[in-house]
Amino acid sequence: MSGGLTGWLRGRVGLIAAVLLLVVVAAMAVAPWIFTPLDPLATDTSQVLQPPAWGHPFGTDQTGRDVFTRVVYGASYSLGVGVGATAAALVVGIIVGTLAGLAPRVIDSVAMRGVEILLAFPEFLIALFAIAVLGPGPVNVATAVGVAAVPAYIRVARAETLVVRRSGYVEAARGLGVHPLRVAVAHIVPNTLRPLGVIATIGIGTTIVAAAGLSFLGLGPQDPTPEWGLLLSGGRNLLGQAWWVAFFPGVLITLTVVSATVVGRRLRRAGEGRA
Amino acid sequence: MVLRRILARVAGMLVVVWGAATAAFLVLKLVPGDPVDVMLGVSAQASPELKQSIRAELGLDQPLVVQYLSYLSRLVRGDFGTSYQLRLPVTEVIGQQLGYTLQLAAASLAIALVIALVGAVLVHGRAARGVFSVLELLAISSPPFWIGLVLLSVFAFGLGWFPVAGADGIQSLILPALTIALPVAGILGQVLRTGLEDAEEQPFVTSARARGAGPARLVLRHTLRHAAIPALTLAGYIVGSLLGGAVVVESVFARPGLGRVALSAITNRDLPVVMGIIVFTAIVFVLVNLLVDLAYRAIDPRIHTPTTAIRGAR
Amino acid sequence: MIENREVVRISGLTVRFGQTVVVDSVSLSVAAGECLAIVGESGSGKTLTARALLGLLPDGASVAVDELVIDGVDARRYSQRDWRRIRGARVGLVSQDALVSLDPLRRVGAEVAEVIEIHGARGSGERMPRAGIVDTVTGMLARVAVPEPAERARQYPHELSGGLRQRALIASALAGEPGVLIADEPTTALDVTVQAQVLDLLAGLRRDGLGIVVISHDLAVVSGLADRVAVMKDGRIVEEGVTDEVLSRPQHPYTQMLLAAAPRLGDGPFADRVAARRRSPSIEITPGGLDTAAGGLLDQRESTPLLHATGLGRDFRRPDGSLRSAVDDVSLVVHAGASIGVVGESGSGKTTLARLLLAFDDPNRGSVSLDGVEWSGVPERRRRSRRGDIQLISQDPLGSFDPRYTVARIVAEGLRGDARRTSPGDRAARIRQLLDSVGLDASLEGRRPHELSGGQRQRVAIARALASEPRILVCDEPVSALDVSIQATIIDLLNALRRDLGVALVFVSHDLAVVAQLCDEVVVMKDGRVVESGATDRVFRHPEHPFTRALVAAVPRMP
Amino acid sequence: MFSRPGSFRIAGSLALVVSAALVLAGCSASAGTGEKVEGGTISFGVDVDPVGHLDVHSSQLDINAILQRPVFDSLVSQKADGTIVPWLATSWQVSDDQLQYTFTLRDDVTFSDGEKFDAAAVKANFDHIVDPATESAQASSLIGGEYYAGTEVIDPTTVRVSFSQPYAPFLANAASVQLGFYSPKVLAEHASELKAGGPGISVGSGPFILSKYTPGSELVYTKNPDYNWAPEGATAQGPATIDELDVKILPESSVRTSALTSGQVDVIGDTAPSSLTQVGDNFTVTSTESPGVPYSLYLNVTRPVFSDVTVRKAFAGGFDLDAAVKAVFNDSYQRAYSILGPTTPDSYDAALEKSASFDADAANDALDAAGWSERDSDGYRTKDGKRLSARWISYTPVNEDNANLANLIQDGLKKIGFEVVHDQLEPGAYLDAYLAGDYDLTDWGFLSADADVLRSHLGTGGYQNASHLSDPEIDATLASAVATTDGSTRAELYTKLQQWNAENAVIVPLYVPEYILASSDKVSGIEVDIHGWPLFSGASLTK
Repeated sequence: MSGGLTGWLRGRVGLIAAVLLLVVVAAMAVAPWIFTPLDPLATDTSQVLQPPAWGHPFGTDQTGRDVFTRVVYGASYSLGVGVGATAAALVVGIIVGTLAGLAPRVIDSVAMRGVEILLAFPEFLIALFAIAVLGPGPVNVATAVGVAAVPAYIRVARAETLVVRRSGYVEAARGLGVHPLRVAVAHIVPNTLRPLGVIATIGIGTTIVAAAGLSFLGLGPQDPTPEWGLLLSGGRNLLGQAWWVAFFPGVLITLTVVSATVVGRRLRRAGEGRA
Repeated sequence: MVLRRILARVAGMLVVVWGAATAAFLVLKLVPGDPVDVMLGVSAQASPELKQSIRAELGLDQPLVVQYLSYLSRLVRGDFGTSYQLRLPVTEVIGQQLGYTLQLAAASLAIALVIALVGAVLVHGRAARGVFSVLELLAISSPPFWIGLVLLSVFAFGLGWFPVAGADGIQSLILPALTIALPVAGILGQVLRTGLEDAEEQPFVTSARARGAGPARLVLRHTLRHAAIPALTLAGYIVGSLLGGAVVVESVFARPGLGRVALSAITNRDLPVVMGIIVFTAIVFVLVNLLVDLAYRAIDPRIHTPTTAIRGAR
Repeated sequence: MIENREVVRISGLTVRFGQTVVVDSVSLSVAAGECLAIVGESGSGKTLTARALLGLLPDGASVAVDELVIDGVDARRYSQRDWRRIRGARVGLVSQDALVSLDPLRRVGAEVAEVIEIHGARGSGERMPRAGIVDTVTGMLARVAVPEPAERARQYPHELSGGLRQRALIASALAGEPGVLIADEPTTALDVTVQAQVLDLLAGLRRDGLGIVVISHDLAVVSGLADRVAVMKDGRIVEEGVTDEVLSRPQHPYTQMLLAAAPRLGDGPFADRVAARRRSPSIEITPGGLDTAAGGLLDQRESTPLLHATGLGRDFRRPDGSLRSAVDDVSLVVHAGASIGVVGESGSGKTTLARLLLAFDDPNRGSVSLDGVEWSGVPERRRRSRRGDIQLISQDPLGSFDPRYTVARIVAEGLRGDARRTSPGDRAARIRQLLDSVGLDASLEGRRPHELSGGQRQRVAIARALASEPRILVCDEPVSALDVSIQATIIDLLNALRRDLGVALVFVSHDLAVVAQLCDEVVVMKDGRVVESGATDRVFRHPEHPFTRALVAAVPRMP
Repeated sequence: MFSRPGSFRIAGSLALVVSAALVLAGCSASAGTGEKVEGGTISFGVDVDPVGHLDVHSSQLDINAILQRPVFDSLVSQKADGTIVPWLATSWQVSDDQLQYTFTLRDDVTFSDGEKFDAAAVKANFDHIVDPATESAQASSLIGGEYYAGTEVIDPTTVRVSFSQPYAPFLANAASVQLGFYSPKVLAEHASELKAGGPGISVGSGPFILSKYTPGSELVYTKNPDYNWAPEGATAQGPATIDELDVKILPESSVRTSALTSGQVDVIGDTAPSSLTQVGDNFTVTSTESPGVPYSLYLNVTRPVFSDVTVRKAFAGGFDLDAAVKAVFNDSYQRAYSILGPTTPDSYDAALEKSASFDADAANDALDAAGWSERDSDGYRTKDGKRLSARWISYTPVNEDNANLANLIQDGLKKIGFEVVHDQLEPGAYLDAYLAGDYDLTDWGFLSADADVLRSHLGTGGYQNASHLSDPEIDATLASAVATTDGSTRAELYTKLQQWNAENAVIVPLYVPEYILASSDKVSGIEVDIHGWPLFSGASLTK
């Protein structure tokens, strides 16, 4: 069922490319100066809207800033939001989900009703509503996309907890007289973590897209912050005369998300193979 | 028994809507800033007395509990309040714009289904499937606004095949619908294909093949129905994508619709509209879930409530 | 046999996956009205051989064949399109589990009708009018003895009982009036009584002139049906001949081993059978020694029973809200060192009873005491320290292992008390000792569960159970997922444990033969109640309850 | 009203203050070569939907003024040469003390709902403007703010408006759409729905009738077939030529431009300078420099950083504004030298042009001299260990062009060691900071057809006095300017003010926004007013 390009993408080469790209993006986020000697905020009125060339591989924008440099520096923001919000959502999700999964049925069903209500809303709308409450801004965008992701993690954490809790090995441990707390620590949590980790890996991509979407709509950081969604939004009115301003940030977002997805799916398959 | 189940179901739906309405109320009470200031558009000339009278008129000077109860009682009567920004009843605001978004959502869904089905059912051969699944991955991973901009600049700005904006007829619907449809089609296609592939592994397919069934019959009479079950679980996600996508796409393509209303309500802190949209979304969700459940039942005769142990076991 | 026309003739069939040969130069033939059984353990290539007769080999398989004649047509150079013309019309397939082999989302009638829709009436290729199809389907279901066929046709597979489902599946395979029927483990998923009925049905079809190829892992099952038997191992037919000949005078060592390993009900003294088992000459088991006079298990001895269940009842709520008693008024006494079999068909409450005994579940009525101390209905924390005394061996050992754990860690979890608190070195030694005692090599310590074979997994599960030095092992179908030869070794192991360690066994199984081999006493359950109990020999030789009688009668016997 | 050119004109802002929309008739925008056609539909793409702000009496949105002009008529109209001509008023008299204006009205005017236009209608409308419940900022200041004393009906065709102090801009302001007239029936029956607007509510006596409104999407106007009361001397008398005017809301500038070039719309407003290159030869582009205060930075003189005039001047000359404006606007907008736009009537001081230029050395020297001579590790200047830093507040959304300009200014000043921290705040947060004076500079442009706009920007306590300037001499000059109707006297007084600012660098003008209207060759006869806003009553399609 997998052949040709998929085989390539699903196979080793694709995986290595994806990991490599993530590593590069992570490096951009941590140490952008390795990639470019320029200042992402430095303007140059003599270099306005220059097409991609040697000195400016991604061209320049309306104030003569180097798009490549801005994309590189943007990685720290986008990846920061992606990883930070996902991690926070994951932690909250695991705690609430696991507790709900282990709690008596009454508490569980009350908690799940609440989560169900939250799940009634598309993640992007929750993020939007969170912005409505918090107001726009870079930190608030991270919070908003994090909040939006939480219900899904709770649900998965709970479902996984229930699966593991009803699994043969938890029953076996119980049958051996292992203390419930030890069962939770030794079996339940570790075994729910793996699927959650996989989902979170893919979730980083989703979060990056959601945060970029909010920025795109003008609800995130403001210019001159080099955030990818904002860079894209800044280029939308220049599509006719300077396609590169919007094009490269868009490509970077897509590639990053594709990579996260490829890696996540790979992890999932690895997990399935073992179970 | 059946009646009791239906009643329980309806009650469950109402609980979700009520919960969403309550959450919306509470959360939006946390919004910083005086709603009256927001409402007046920070006009400097509004005297404190005027603000006070507006506050009284809106019942904002009442205790929270009273406000909540009157909010609920108005909701029950279908009164969602009046938009600060548009100065219209929220129901009217939503009603006016609903059509556009429904059109967009329906078109998106149709396009997504067609692409996904074509991709899952008709695309055969390793190479073709490979290309298709890479495209799906790209579609899933690309931010919708990026897809929209690319489509816009290629097909509207560049080739001039479609209008660049607005909501005039079917022509102006295609690009926005496609923008929302592509990621949805990506996910749906993957799930359908995986579902088909899983179903193909099932023993009943061997039985059917042993009866001499050809590929078309296998898909149409057997595996597609099985693949539809996991695809149905995506319904919530898809509806979410349609609504969330509408926010972005209506902005990119300058289309009217609920997404635009939601965005402008949020940027302008138009709280009654925000609350209205929250409650509306909850209702949509509840209805979609109901439809999905009915669809499950229609597709899968095995569905029944699982046996539950009565007290004594834990 | 009515006629001698050959309906299947195949020679030199070789199937490869890449470089691996999975079916090696297989030749066989079946005449109309004849039944050929292909018998072998998993991986022997028997199923692939059967599928080759339908052109239904999986992707990636390459086939070479010298001769391939199906119901009179030469199918050697057949494309998939050609195959589709004869599948259903000239050759039909019945597979193992009708619950999944019939499309669960379609009505039974639609499944039977499919063949007619594809091939027309009687495989003629003529389109049949709708009403005609309905009639034909009803007639077909009636032919395989489905009661109320018209109503059944409108039901979904899950709404039918296992036996009816299997009949419907057979009907769907026969609707195109093929000359050959391939039956791949047609009764494996069924209870014995139902199995017997289905075997009867197949025998009837054979008498009507159908050529049948039946695939099975179980010699006993096919012994009554097949005219000839072909024994397969590693892709080759190692022995083929008239059924009686093969069973009574097996030539090939593998066939001999299979025959020896297969548990049998009521043939020869227990010890003789065991001694005949060549694979485990070192194990000796002394049967009896316990007074198990007819009348029962209940409090025959003075000493405090190890496990004592009285008047157990456990209810579940049906979807419509009504109550169903999965276990009702069951009493059971297990003395130290005893071995008690619990037999019954699916849904009889065996597993629920096992869970109640293990206190994984609390009864709605009645109580269980362990070693004279209350065991059911007490808070879990009071049970925890005593749990090591009673351990479960389940049908699915893989599911009972944390997938992240190594074998050593899995076994270590079973250690309790002092054994747990010793030095890492001592603990490692103890684990090795435990592995050794279940016949596992110490080199497996570092493996993870999915890297083990089925037999190895069950041994690890037993080692873990032994780690807590239990006094009772509750075994829930511990061998039913295993091949016969492996099955035999596990049974030997359990026997040895009981003998050497004095561990009592409660052995839950649907397989009377296995129980007969292992248990001194037996309890027969039906619909949650005990219908008969007593010494194994007595119950199986002279069953008193009609149900027990039916059960024993249905067990397939080799001639 | 604040005005920020580019893709966004401001929605929801904090303005009151005087502003006059003089209608400068006769600026012909389009001259198609083809033959005129009777009837047909012209579609007009605009950037903002005035949703919720459709009431001419309370709205502060430029876009609403543009979109309601076809529906609402005013007492008078102002011609290009500044003279006021009769419209709904046939004649008027001003009392000697300049406190009373008496208008004689036409008696053949009806509103599109059939109501008659008379003195009572004028009073009802003016009363509505000053009614606190109307929450009017713009119109109530145009009518004179606290100077306005009241309106009385003398007889059905005579009405008198009174003031407590002389208020020179009134006659010109009376020409604005904000002082236009609703049908009295609407004011009586639908007062609470005016802001929502729409057919049957936004009812005036103009050449067009609002017949359909879809918020966020479009406004459709059909011609008023009975219209026969155009302003005196207007080229188009009688009913409009076209049957329908179809306004499309297209927020993105690139989308508007493409909609025009692809033929989806015939005319677009507020065209982005950056997209002009995409508009080909087959289109007519009319740019009109906006009168009023150019887009400027307001330096808060009460704050330590900018209390020193040397620092202010170093700031103003410390970045290359010419290059920045050129980079961002591609020569479409001109750099501003004065605090009044060149097209503001009776006021602009052209002598200031080219007077200021970028001189980094001079700015550096001046800052050294002012004591900001040390540098910190980031390269910024310090004095007594304190960094030379200014907080710039803007309210969101900031349009892209202005954001780019801000980046260039920030980056330019960084090079002379002057840190500018740009905080972009939500309107609410902005208002808090603004009212608290917690900022060193802020920015806006202010569209106004009367130089009296400076009163609020420079006068003590003025609402737009973001610089917190308080100078008795300035206040006195502003007061005499508002009290005189003599053009040359006013020009003299306003020149003095412009020169004073050039010396003191309290307001740093950046560029003169323009309203850019682009239309296809299919249409002709679109006139523009003093703001560059289109008037469609004489427009027609050509073959």
